[in-house]
Amino acid sequence: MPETNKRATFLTLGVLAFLAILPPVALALDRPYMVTLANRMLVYALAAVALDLVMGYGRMVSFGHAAFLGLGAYTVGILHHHDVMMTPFLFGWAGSNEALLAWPLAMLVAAGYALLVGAISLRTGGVYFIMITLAFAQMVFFFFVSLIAYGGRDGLVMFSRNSVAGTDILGSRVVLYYVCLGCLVAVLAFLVMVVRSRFGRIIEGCRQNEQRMRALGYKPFVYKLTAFVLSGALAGLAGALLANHSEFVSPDFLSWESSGLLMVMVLLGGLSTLVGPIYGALTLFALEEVLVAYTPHWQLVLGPVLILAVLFFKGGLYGWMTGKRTG
Amino acid sequence: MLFFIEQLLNGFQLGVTLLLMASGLTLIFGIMHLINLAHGSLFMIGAFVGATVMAYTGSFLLALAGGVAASGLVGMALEYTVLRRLYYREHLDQVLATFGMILFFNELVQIVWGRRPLGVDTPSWLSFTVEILPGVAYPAHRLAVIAVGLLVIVGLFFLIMRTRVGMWIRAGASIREMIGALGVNINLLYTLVFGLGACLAGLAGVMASPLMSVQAGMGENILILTFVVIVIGGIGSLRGAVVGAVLVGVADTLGRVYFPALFRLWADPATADAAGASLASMTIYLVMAVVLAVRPQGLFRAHA
Amino acid sequence: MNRLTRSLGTMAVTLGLGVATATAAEPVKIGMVTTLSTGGGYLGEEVRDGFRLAMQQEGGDTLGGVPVELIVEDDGRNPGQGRQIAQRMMQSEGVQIMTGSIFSNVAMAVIPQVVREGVVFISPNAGPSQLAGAQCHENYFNAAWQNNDLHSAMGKYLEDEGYDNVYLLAPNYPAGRDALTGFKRYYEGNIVGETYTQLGQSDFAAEISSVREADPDAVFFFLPGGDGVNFVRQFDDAELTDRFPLFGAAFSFDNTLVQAVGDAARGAFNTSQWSADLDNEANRQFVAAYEEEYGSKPTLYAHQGYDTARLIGSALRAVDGDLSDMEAFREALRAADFDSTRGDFRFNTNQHPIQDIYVREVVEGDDGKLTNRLVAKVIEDHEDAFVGECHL
Amino acid sequence: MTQALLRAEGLHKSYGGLVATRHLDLDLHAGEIHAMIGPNGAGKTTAMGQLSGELAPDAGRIVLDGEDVTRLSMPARARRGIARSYQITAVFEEFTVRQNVAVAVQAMARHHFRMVRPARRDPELNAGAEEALGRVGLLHLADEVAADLAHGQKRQLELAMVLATRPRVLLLDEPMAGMGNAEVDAMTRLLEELRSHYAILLVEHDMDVVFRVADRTTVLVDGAVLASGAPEAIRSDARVQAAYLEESA
Repeated sequence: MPETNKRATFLTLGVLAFLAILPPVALALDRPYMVTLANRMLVYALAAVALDLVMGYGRMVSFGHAAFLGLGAYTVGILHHHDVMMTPFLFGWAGSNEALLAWPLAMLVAAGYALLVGAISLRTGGVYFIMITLAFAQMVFFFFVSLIAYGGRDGLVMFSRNSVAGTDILGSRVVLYYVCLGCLVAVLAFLVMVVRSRFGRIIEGCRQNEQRMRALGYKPFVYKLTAFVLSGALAGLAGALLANHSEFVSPDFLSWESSGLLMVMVLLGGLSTLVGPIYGALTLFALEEVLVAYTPHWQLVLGPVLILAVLFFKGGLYGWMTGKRTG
Repeated sequence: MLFFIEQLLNGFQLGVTLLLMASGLTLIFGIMHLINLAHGSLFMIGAFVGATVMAYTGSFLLALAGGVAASGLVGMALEYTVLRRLYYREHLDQVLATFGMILFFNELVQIVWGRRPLGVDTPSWLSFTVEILPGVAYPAHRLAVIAVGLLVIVGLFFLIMRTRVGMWIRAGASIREMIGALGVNINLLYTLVFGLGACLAGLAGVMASPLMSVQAGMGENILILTFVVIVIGGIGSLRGAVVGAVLVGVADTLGRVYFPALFRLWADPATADAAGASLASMTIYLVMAVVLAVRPQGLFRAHA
Repeated sequence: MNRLTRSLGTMAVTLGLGVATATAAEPVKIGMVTTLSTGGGYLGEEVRDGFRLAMQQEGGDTLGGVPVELIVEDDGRNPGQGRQIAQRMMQSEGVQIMTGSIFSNVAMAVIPQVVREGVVFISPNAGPSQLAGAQCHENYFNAAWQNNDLHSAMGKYLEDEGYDNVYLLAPNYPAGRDALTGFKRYYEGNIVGETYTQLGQSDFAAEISSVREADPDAVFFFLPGGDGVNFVRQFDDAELTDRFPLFGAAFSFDNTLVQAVGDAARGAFNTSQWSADLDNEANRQFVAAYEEEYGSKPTLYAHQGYDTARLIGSALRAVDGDLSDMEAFREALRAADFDSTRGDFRFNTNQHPIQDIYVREVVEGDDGKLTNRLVAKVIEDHEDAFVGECHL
Repeated sequence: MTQALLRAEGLHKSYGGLVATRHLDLDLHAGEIHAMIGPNGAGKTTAMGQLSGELAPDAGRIVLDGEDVTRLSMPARARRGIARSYQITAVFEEFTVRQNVAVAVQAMARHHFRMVRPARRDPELNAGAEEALGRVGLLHLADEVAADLAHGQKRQLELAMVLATRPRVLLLDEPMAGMGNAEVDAMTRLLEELRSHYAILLVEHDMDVVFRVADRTTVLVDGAVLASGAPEAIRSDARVQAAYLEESA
């Protein structure tokens, strides 16, 4: 179990402080695009942190987490669409553009789907789990491609961001940024508590020796499913934020590449660290920005970096900086 | 009815391509316990090299040889440099490392061959149709794909079930130490098995190339379908791969034809076709879900 | 062009508005969000090459005598990616003029957002119906056609030629649906089958079987990018080309596709607003210059890129490279004061072209390669079907 | 004697053609140590697995304190008081010794979905863990990571985990495998202490230990009971000697 030490605390607060002062600095330097870019990064970091709960602590290697992200985003997008078009959505309800309603719904939808996928895929393990989560994510991908009414393959353009309690404060890039940062901090704090709690200990126990847990009287399926659903719901929240950030929702959000990149963020940052994925997301986005300046073929570099990281850099960035190795 | 038979053949032809992919992937998993996402990249490399050889020589047979050899060599090089270090690692590590390979190869082929898809001509000596049943003319090339695929699979079964190498392979799957004690070089054996799987992927790539755009990222679509095939069939089982591939190929093709027709009973063509086509792409996943709900480990056990 | 006058003008504007329009002294930035990868990548490349040719003919980095900087990025035929790039161009580079859109799905995600932010967008290819009609915008111009146009013309041609049973095939995305709607505008015969494929699809076995089953007089298809190559080849493999002649808009038989498809395309008729052998002065010099620069015959995409650049150049010249008054710039664009390579060209009230549409045939050229030859004019001064819905 | 706490009737389990347990009858009383011995492959571990619920028998039934538990899963049986240890050490290697036992305590303490309060400072879990560690004599190593323990210590830790679930029946699969003499001695003494509180089924290869602690001994050969009774009687049983001689021959 991760024991907090001074360096870890410093690294956690450090990255959060960096993210907190980023918008004023970027605007002072006349680099508004930095805020947009960092905001995207925040959203993906949130999803990656959620993924770390199942992948890092429970060793449930979900290759389909982008599906939760996409479901969250589509929930917000579709409710917005009906609200703007003033067309009935369900039972005469004409959707909503209210964040306080749409975001929890986004989490609920993602959680519901996670329950379904988890119930099937958690009956197996290991490599089956990887392929099944991937396949089901692909199924949701095709589901949204088929929804011509909501843009199909081309995605759904939003005409504005969500309102919050009737106000349009999210219209400001900076406000949206801090809302996303707030969500990230809250989720991070919550998950840190979760992994240290009784529930978290069960999840870790299941990872280390599921058979032993059963002999002690636990039903691993129930706890793993709960963790999976929790993680899915939080990824759904990230999706709701992503929809607001992009003002656009597309099946690409739930493509298999997107799922893969979330896994990469977790690994690069540090598996089973929760803070690590934030570093991972930061690194990946920064790497892309820097490399793209030199070559459009930046993934030619990313690929080998990834292979080397897997082979020789097991603890990820965070593990390396804290001097701790995990897994 | 004739229309149905023709579509059934189309389904078999997709199934055979999937089978060539799935047999290699499932062999590698069954023996080395490696999940290899880069298998799709090997498919792509086969297709690209095949298309290039074809463009320079005009010979489809040379293209086949070139594509298969290139995939095999790249596969063995990957095995030797990276993958053999991952056999005893977690699946998570294997997934991420081979995901890195996908990113690398997709960019590499774009640099080497450009960003436009290459077109491959059907070899002229296969550009005719065969009247398989009165009234059903079917392109010879597609029949050839089915025939070659079936031949290769039969050969593979023979290799594994009837030969000495096959015995080592089967033994290697269960007891690594013992096979080492028999004086067989296990590292070499693994490299060769991986090379064999890579060659099958390359073969699938070259044979499918006249039927699809040869472009970066072409391997991943087929890879995910292949995953569905082996999840349905049972990971590590060749027999399962055969059943799964036929099931997925036929379900996908028939779904693509009949779902839109079904939907047209209620909706306009554009909506019906989109909903139908996408439901068709969803069908195979639904089939997978049903199979897993009944048999969580797939239809067949490994090495059955 | 008098450099001094321009500097004086710039100074006057700067002083007068009190806004430091530093951009006026720097080159005008033009953002080109286009499709360079995927099967449709050659469309973007040819649009870009045509656009660059216009710049080179002025000596390199100017259009209409005004220094410009062209920033080209690949949207990968992906709406989300296109949006991100457009956002970066606007926020990071301060781009005020954008162009490049090839595929309508990307256009629908990019253009409404961009024009809302006050950027002028001139589409060199994509012309989705919504943007010509209800969602038209003063900042959006189309220098090519509205999506339906060329298909409508083919519908008229098949109607005139007396084909009574036609099978329709198009991908399921905005331009694909526009295409079939467009075809039906003037066509009144039987439609014996209508199939929507997935964009980027490569194996058409199932569709081809359906065509055979339906037994039409003619097949009208719209499969842009790489899709069309595969379709025509597989159609030919199935030995159906002689039984069911293929018709399409120019996109289905542009020179690049025709080379790739080979003999299967020989003799196919297609509709276009332009052809390399169209006889006017602007076109003759364009075709010659393009062949000289790139070593191949231009396609209609290159012509569209070239005309787009010349249109922007004419407007930049009119406002002297000063974009502080966007209304003046828009007014100059509306005037369309340039010699189009397609001959007569003017903007309708929805800022889409009014132009002639021709039918072409795929024949063997002087160099032995397949190419398109002008056959006849199908519609004169064609206006798109959506202009009435536009509030402009 | 009183009624058996755990009773197995006609347990039958086969894999393909291979019969692992052959209509096996077995009973276990509170306050006794019942040793199960037999040559390798006799079906001892398979019998254990069926009693604990890991393996489903093809036929037969298992009764715990009057309740038929044959169809219950392993977790359900564990919660009714059947605890088992494994022949191959199965502790949570990444947890500390204290955490290992705390997980076991928690299994019976419930509140599994408590997600906020840190488990590390949970007095209920820690008190229970320390008590169990005290009984097996591992308290001084409570903060070590389990992976760092010596083999014998891990076996002690496993026993502590088993005890921490407050079971009624202990199924111990070779708890002394791989231990040194001194450790075997300590474990043996511990078993004798535990005898009065539990019903213990002990699979053990070390005959000296068996004859020292067992109240009753059952000999399995080829999945069936060859002989059952007091250790002395078993020792002198000709069939048993024959079976063991056969193995060593």
